[in-house]
Amino acid sequence: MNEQSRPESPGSTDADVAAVSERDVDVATHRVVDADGSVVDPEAVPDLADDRFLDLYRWMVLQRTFDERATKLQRRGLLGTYASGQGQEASIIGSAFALTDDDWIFPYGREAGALLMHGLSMRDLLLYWRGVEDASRMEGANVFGFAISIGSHIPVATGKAWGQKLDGSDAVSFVNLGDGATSTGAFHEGINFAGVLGVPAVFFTQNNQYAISMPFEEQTAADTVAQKAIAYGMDGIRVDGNDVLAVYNAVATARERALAGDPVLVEAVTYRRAAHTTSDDPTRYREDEEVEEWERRDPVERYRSFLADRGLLEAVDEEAIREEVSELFDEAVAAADAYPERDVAELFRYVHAEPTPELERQLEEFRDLLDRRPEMHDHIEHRPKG
Amino acid sequence: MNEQSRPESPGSTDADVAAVSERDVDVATHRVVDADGSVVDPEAVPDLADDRFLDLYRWMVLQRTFDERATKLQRRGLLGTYASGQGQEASIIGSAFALTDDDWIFPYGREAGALLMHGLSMRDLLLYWRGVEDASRMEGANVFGFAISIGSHIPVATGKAWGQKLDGSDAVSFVNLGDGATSTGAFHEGINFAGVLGVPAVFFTQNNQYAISMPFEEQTAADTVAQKAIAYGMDGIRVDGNDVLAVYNAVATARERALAGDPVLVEAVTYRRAAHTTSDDPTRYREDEEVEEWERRDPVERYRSFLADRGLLEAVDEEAIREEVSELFDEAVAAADAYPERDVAELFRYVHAEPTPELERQLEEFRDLLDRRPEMHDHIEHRPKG
Amino acid sequence: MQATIIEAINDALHEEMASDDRTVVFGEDVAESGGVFRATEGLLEEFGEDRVLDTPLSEIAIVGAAIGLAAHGYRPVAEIQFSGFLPPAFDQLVTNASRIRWRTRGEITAPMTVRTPYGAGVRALEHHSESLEAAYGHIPGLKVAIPSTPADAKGMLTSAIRDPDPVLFMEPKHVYRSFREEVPEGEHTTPLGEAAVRREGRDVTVIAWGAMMHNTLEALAELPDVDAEVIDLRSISPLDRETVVESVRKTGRCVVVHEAAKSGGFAGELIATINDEALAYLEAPVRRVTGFDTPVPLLSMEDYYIPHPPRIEEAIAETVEY
Amino acid sequence: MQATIIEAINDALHEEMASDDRTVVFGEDVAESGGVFRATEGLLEEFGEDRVLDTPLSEIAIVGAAIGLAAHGYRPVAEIQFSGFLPPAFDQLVTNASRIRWRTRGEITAPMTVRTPYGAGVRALEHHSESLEAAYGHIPGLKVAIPSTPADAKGMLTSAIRDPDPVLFMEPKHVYRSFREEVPEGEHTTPLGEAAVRREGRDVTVIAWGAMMHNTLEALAELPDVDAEVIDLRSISPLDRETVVESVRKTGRCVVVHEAAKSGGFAGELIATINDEALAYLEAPVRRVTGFDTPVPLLSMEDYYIPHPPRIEEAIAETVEY
Ligand SMILES: Cc1ncc(C[n+]2csc(CCOP(=O)(O)OP(=O)(O)O)c2C)c(N)n1
Ligand SMILES: Cc1ncc(C[n+]2csc(CCOP(=O)(O)OP(=O)(O)O)c2C)c(N)n1
Ligand SMILES: [Mg+2]
Ligand SMILES: [Mg+2]
Repeated sequence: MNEQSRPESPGSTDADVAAVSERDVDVATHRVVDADGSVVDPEAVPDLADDRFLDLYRWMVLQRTFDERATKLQRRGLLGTYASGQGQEASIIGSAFALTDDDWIFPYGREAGALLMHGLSMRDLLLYWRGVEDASRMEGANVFGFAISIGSHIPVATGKAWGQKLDGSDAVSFVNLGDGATSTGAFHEGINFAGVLGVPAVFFTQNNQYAISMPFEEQTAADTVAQKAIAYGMDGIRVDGNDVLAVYNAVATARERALAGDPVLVEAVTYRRAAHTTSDDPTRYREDEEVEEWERRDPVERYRSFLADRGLLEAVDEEAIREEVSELFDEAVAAADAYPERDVAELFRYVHAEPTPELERQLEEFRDLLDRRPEMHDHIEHRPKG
Repeated sequence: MNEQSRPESPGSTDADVAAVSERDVDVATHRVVDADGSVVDPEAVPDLADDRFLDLYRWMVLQRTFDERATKLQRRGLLGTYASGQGQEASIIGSAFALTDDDWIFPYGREAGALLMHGLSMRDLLLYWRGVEDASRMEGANVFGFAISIGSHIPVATGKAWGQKLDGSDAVSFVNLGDGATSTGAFHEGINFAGVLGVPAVFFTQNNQYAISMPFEEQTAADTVAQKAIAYGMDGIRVDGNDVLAVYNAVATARERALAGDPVLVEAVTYRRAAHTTSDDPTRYREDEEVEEWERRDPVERYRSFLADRGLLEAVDEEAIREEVSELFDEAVAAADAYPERDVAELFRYVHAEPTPELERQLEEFRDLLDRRPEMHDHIEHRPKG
Repeated sequence: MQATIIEAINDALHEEMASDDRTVVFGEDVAESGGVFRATEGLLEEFGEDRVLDTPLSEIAIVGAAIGLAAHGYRPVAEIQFSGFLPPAFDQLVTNASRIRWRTRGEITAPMTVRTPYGAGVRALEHHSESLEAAYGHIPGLKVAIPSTPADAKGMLTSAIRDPDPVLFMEPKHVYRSFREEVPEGEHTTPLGEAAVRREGRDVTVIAWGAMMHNTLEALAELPDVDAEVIDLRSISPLDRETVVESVRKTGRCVVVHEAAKSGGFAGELIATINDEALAYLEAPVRRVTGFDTPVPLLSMEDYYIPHPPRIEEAIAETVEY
Repeated sequence: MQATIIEAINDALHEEMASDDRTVVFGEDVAESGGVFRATEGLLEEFGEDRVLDTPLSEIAIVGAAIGLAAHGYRPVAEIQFSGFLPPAFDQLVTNASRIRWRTRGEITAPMTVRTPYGAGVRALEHHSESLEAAYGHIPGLKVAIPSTPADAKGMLTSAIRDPDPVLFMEPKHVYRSFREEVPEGEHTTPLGEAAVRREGRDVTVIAWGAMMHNTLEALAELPDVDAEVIDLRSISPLDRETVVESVRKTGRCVVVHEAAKSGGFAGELIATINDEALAYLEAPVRRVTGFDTPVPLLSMEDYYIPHPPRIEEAIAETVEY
């Protein structure tokens, strides 16, 4: 029976076996304001008060200015590695603008402005990038610690959203992630489970076209991130991530659906104009022309055009905003500088609710060593404070 | 600036933000022979010689008989836990029939007939379920060891297919997996990477409606497995998994595309009629009616109708096939029983290519103990052979 | 009441779900079918589908979601069906569960429990028999608890669920049903991080945990002349060094028994602890009786791998006579 | 030639790719950009995109595909960008890589290498500084190698790539560029599983690996009167017990230095080995100088965590004087 078992040549068929593929889906990209600054669809302009339109602008400028200043600070050795959101301001700000303070944000690094909008202090943001654990308390803001391990926060956010659902709360879990994160197992398992549970979660992918040096085209054979929602029986929304009003619409829509029990995967198509982080040299893997191309699609400029169209630009005192942000930044640096020196006990205190005898012993011995051997301090590059 | 930052009420929008979702895709189910046994589409009947049509039938009967006999053997304590493919014969056999001996099969448990067709001996298959490592050599067949850790084989198969591509070989890696496996991170990462690499891999999901007690509807919010292909920019083929000719067509098609550099995700829609394994009691979680409903869709019966239609049924000596298989099974049991007793050295010999001194020491000490303390054998329930 | 380990676990889950409605139980096959070992039997019926859930086949999501749910104020008790399927979720343990309190300086915490049956001896398939407690016990911030008796199974699981931090609760499935003993009814907690002296003695200290506790007691039954002190470690992390050290200082001899592979196994940490604080008291090398440095064999040779009583007996006898 | 560790690694990769065209290098950012630490610089240009590939952000797939590719006859050298991102792939190591030979009785094997930079001290973000060698070293069937010098980095990496079994190659990134030394040109192999005695001595044995090797030598520079024997362990698995035991039998004293957390760290296995075979020779407890039982702090407090020379010095001095 094992012999003569099957056709000698490989199976072949003339049958017309239908397949489903991305060619069958039309993934539209939501847009309100065109790249040239003109409104594509007046109906789609969100119904916001003029002040709010102006706030949006201020936040975008703040994001940009913060990134610039932080990058400079890093170059002067006054900050650790820094990850800029340059080019992604519309995605970062437009999304956060559609949330409420009660929502929980799961950040992964580039969303300074979103976190500040959510209530985090600028000082704490700087402290984070100075490597001070205290900052991850995210004091005063419903923000989880940064997910430095890419994708690892996604299932955690699903759990958080599950809690929100069990509570009957009207808040969502809002997850920031990059295009690279979409290739992780954690993404898949976390989002699939969210879909099954029907929890109020919005998975917001900033597709900035790169994961360090890996272009999106090689990250996956899929054309878009949004279409991945189909794998989870979810809605996928694709939005022009350089169009702040479109991002706002997309996230507002997603948030509402999520609250109704339908989590959503949003893809904001944008571009990381800066280096991956301050330790990266993007000239190794991408062409200047590409960067310039995207500079022409600048989200801040585009939104200025909208404001101009709307007759709101005269209300903007650009100079004043930048000055205000710069002052805030200076104050934040000063506050970070003034942050109390961290005590070594902190390393041991937060491992468990109660330190174990072993942890207490380790601390005691180490304190003793620090006392007895002042030369230890030669090895401790002194940055235990902000 | 942190004050008065965003709208007091959550973002809301009247914009019509388009979403993409499973509602946009029409996932057709390929079918050749209807549930009542009539040919749906004569064009789609594979162009096989009559003998091959009969072979197909024999293999299905073999799969069923093997499962029955193995389950009985297990009940008599002569096999370990056993996982039957009952109800899935069309999926298991139809898929394997479309492969060549040069293709590599990555099995996960239920596909006895496929492995026998691929060249594995029945004795070895029994030895495997008796917990004899030797069986995982899969002697004489291009078969990887069973992936007992669900989903864990998928990225490995991607690597194997990558090798096949680098070699320019005309063989594929054919991966058997269940619907439950589609929720694993390994599935996602392995298939996404396969899509990026463009390797000759076919990911064949037997959606038998359950992962132990978990019905497919709760495994994912997606309606089908096939649509998950869209997430990877791949083709997804959905096929009636109880229609052996349709499965053959689907896999033949997928195999061809895979060889051309487009890996495919296939979903065979079928049903696990037996318990999950011999240790499971399915009455705890599913209704008899459902099982009966699927009995009426029996793949073997359906194929018999096709053969009858085709005038081939008279050539089938049902009795003779069953007897032949039973004889083969008896011989296999006898061969397994006669399998040489395993030596304890085997535990140590295959950890690395060369045993380390530590492993040699452990073996020596243990041998010594076995010699000196015959009562050790009271603790060794003697099954070191087949 | 008289209960087996599995019954005691089931009882603890019932008690905790009844006493604290923040307790949520989930995992593969835990709801409808009551768990492949029936640990969660009856919970769905009693507490409803909001609090008892079957999950997709997604270990990353199970552990990850437990972290988020715990951070939100619930008391998740997640089941990983067999400890061999915990490795896919290793990252969630290392990267999030164990350090969320630390990362956020106590602002966000993860009071969660991950239950998982572990160990060999049940004639299961590949990957169903492993013991990787040493790897998990090395993750700072993650507690790893292993009961060996029904009363402890109930008490320690209750404590794990109430613990303000993540606890990996490894259940010796080989002895799930092998014996019954008296288990306190109603609320019953057993502090985590404390070893139990199962038997006092002066000749030698024998340390074991999980199913090996029973193999050890069996071995000692063959050595009536040996006055052994038997420590059931119960907690891999935090480690109760004091009980270990005190005992070895008294007996001067020690044998450690575990079923995990020898090299890099947890016996190493125990021996290091003894070396630190009781070296001068040692009258013989500490002996290890462990699994081999091999994978756990499939069922036909599984019994070769497990440290059965005669192996333990020999090691104890040799240590005493050293 | 004179080379740093990172240059030596790069050189080994160039050599092996040139000498065996089955060698394939892949991982995140290894091709176009040459690796975040530049370990793979120039490979794409020299060997082309079939053999040098950037992968998606998928650690499971990177390690999993390496297994399949190796099983097919290639010699994959996969990079995990930082060892803190290896835990997502832990399951592939435990479940497949380490036991594919064993499972199939030698029929299918996985001659693959997973390279990953590990350890603290480079002021990186969270999860970029961990040392989990003890967890990986406990997996039967997986070799774990850690070089500490440029010559060894080249020799051991070459051996790892040629090894018929899977090797986890952990690179001490803190000393990637801290010094140059003579590295043999062309083919150069260093056997895996053998420790190196860096310095002979009679007073005390000091065992370290990776970056801690250098902290140890610095510490000893402050102790001119101590005649220390210094062992660079180089291999966590297999463990060269002989070299360790022989040395401790000679010196009677020992200090183990590693930067991973203390509890459950690999020092335990070394102390257990010494206990097994050199207990009677010990004149003092073996001291451990290790990271604390905490996560590795972010950059502002990272230096508190690392076992810096004064801590090592103290331990050595105390052990010698004990
Ligand atoms: C699990 C994991 N693997 C690798 C890395 C190293 N790494 C840091 S950021 C990054 C790329 C992330 O890309 P993406 O998700 O697109 O976010 P982006 O940086 O583009 O905003 C990589 C590979 C990591 N942090 N985590
Ligand atoms: C990673 C992993 N998790 C859990 C299990 C336990 N388990 C064994 S089979 C199974 C269900 C598998 O379902 P599916 O993939 O649909 O295959 P089927 O058994 O239905 O053929 C589960 C949960 C496992 N083997 N591996
Ligand atoms: Mg990106
Ligand atoms: Mg199934």
